[in-house]
Amino acid sequence: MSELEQMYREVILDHYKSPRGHGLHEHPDAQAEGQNPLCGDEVTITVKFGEDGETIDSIGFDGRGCAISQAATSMLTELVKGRKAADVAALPKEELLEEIGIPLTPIRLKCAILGLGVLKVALHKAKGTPLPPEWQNLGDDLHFD
Amino acid sequence: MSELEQMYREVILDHYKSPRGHGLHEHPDAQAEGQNPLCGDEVTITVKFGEDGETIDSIGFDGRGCAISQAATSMLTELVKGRKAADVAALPKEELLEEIGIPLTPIRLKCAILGLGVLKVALHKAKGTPLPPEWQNLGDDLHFD
Amino acid sequence: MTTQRLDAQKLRADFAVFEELTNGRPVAYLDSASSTQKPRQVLDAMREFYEHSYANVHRGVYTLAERATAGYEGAREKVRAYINAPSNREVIFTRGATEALNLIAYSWGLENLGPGDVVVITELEHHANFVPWQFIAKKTGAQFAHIPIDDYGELQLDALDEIATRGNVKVVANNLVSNTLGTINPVEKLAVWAHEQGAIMVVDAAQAAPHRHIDVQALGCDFLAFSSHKVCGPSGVGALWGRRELLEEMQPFNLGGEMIRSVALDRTSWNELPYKFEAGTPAIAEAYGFGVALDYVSEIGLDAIEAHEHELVVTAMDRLGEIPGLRIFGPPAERRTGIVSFELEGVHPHDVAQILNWEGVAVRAGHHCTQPLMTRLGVAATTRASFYLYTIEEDIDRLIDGLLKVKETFA
Amino acid sequence: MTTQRLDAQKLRADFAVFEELTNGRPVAYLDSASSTQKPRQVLDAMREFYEHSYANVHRGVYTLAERATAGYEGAREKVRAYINAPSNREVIFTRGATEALNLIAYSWGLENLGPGDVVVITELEHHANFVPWQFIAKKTGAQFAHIPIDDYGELQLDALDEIATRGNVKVVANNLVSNTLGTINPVEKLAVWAHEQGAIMVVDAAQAAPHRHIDVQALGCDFLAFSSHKVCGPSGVGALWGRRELLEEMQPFNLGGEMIRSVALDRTSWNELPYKFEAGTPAIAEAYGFGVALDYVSEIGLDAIEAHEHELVVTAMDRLGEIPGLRIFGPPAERRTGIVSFELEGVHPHDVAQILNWEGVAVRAGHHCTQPLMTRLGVAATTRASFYLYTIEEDIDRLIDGLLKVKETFA
Ligand SMILES: Cc1ncc(COP(=O)(O)O)c(C=O)c1O
Ligand SMILES: Cc1ncc(COP(=O)(O)O)c(C=O)c1O
Repeated sequence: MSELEQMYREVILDHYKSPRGHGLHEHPDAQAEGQNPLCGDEVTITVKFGEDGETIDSIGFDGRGCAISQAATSMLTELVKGRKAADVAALPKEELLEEIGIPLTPIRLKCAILGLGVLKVALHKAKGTPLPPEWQNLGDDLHFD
Repeated sequence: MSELEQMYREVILDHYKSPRGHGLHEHPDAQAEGQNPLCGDEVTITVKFGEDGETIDSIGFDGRGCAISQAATSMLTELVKGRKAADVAALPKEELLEEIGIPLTPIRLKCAILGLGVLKVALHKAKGTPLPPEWQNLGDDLHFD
Repeated sequence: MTTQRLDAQKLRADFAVFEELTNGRPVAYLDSASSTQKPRQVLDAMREFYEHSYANVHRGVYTLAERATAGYEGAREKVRAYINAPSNREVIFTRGATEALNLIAYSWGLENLGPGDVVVITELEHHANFVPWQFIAKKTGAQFAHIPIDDYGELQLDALDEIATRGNVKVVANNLVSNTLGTINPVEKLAVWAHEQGAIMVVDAAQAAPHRHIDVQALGCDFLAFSSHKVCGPSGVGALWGRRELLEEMQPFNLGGEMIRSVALDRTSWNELPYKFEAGTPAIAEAYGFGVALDYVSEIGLDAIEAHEHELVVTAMDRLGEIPGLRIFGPPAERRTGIVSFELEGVHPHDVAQILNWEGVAVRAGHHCTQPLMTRLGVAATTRASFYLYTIEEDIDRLIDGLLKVKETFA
Repeated sequence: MTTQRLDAQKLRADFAVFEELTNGRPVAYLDSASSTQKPRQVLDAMREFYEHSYANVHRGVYTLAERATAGYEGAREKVRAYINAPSNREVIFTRGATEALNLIAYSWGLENLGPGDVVVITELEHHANFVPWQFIAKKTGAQFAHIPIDDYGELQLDALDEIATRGNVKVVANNLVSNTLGTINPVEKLAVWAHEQGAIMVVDAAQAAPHRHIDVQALGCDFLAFSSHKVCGPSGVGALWGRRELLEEMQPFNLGGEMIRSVALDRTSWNELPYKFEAGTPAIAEAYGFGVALDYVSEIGLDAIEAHEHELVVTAMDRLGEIPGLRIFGPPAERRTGIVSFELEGVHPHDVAQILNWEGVAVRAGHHCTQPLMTRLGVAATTRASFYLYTIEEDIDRLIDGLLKVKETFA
């Protein structure tokens, strides 16, 4: 087994098989969903804030898709819990990618950061935090009618 | 001066500078016009039939364009005078090209046979002679409204 | 029709991509349904063309322009012959199958469809033959109906009677071969039915033309589209064939240079076929290369290609079927081309493809631009292996070994 | 900005076409405004790409697909940089300038134009920026107005006030450089005026981008289109740049794979920019080659190219002006690029071009897809000589000698 496969197994599959933060809140303070049109990965995220209305007290997700997208979202929930909405809105994707640890090609990168994008959209909708253009279309429906 | 240039000068330019059959009939029995969209060459042809209503008694043309298109139409008028409409409708373009004599590339070929096409359209409209598909659009206006 | 066998191992020498070794092995390229590799013959010819016959087409009277025009128009004749079209005036160069299908949908559809009309597609269309019709149907108020498939991915033609009751069926659009399942569809039957309804029959042959003999007259269709890049030719070009009477009546799609007879401030008239539909500078050298590619596959022989792929797909389906937890979608090998889509229980296709890539095996994972079919199959995506004239049995061995590794990793 | 001089003689070594000799001489290729020749650098890179980085883009997770995607998206970034666009999401690959302009006319025009609106083009537009607008204006009931030119072929901007009284000006479309006259048009001014009217400014840069620095932000326009084949790149590809807010609001043009977010039988949603506008398999290797071509000309330097062409056009105009009976159309050399259109009294341009070809001189004869301009000039066609980075003074000598032969023949 190559080193890559080893890492894949240990890091990604652990989160994939036992996702942290799995399950959605019934009455969330913030919520969004998104998908990666390239592969059909889907992620929905719900957030509850603490008493200050700013700190992420609890975060849950549901989704389906490849191990990378689901594992990365699981890692994300660990990464952001206890942080302030504004900080998470500004969180560079590199921080998440470092957690994931394995090298990702541009195409699989989209899987990896899907959850992060969905979370940024949720915070933007609930708190008006800034949303960089690259996330703006997530979950939009650009219909022709 | 190359051989080609020599021929060009002698055959084409003679007809170009002193076109036979130049001028249109006022009350023609058959008439059509056409153009070559590639270069803007234009030819109008009018025909008067003899007493049998079939034989080309007199043929005139007017046009503007390159030496080849105008000279070839001039040659054409000599070629078809006294022939029957049905025969001219079936006249292979090779017969005209032989008259012209110089080798023509596909693009200039279109110039050379413009007059022939217009004549075939004129006969078709007046006499219902068959019109091969390659001539069918000559002079049509395919408008978008 | 000679059915000589094809020597894939020998043909591979034409494809430089197989010279590159990773861990001592060339890529096991199993994604030809998505796009094919290019033989030297095509690349050499295009290079030569670019170096000694290149200029803009149609317009120039000088030697380079004549050569370019002869090369470009020669390719048109090759396409005509390849699909046995009656006339090369009916052959239009487009960017590919997608643009060809859009051309029909816009130019024919916008003028001829309205409320009360029905556009019929199938549940296993590629988005290229689905979304344009869905869009134009909405724009014109026509209904959008689909022919459902059975559990083998085959069209349920008994649905046609009911569909005919919904209104005036004006368009029937179907792919001759499904890019996801490999299903060979009964286009001839559909064409007969379409014509009984007074409808046009549109055939998406993107996935068929590279692999089987195509005869537009035998199919009895009205339009047929395919792409160069799936038949060993360059990207950026493809062809639409249409029946002359229909093309003559249609409005052009793109507008600009070359498709014009005359332009004035107040009125414009169109050039003759096929130029009316080829606005602007076309993909000149690419059309030329497309023609060379058609020569290349024709010389190998489409019967030989079909037989070779059939052998491969039989082997692949047998061996895949032995892997526990692996489910193959679509019809039995006899009723499909060299395409196999499958799912591996508990592993997302993207993860399958990623791990296979580490083994040098290139397969495609995703919805293959057939989301309605995915919905019907109840999956978000599949893993797909597809074959062509350069595929060898060893590629399948490596696919199977790779899948066993995937299972091991996810165990 | 280094204005080093350009050594055309040296650069010619990059172009194989000049190795072919007829009667001891290479072609005097004076039709670069129609299409340019291709340097080895571009052809080599494309070959390498086809051999070792080719697969369909975006969709695959395997190595070849990654390389192909990186090459294709890398080219998008090169186009962005070349025209100084704010974001590469605003860069859409098309077949060429013509398709880019059609995309705007259809996608923006069909939705945003109606009776009472005015579409403004100019009397010296190429058909590609004329006919689509004429067509869409008719379809939507909008008025179609044109800015007239003066006897030098320069836009008469004092006509704008009157045009503004005709209705709501919604579109102003103009080429930055005229392909027939070489006129450099005041696009910045038109953009300001267009925006005052609440209109969008569409720039056809097909004839400008290969020869001058382009900065979409400095031009202040909303859309800009150009073609690869006129800038040393392959045929079959080009680019549209558009302002993000506009592109976001627009409907797609072609529909099919890759431009889709999700498809269901009853509804479909679009992918994000730029993919929303790139339906189907794009011209993958050609886009890559386009990027390499932009590198090639950028490395030579657009200032050097502009200076070189200016020298040539000054020489050409001086020498042509000495031929009796020869009339040059358009502005003085200072206000044009390396393009000269002329007529030779009593000789049709096709005959001029034919005889020049016998001397190995390649010029273009015709209406250059600018029939309204021909009408304005009172001619059916002109002869046009146009220059590029590989044009040398000797080419002009040969043009002049050839024209003297033409005169002699027709004397
Ligand atoms: C069945 C089918 N139709 C249409 C297409 C679209 O072809 P292209 O992307 O070359 O336009 C494809 C290929 O992706 C296909 O497989
Ligand atoms: C000014 C101008 N606009 C548009 C075009 C059309 O470009 P293409 O034919 O590459 O689409 C051309 C070239 O022919 C041109 O010169």
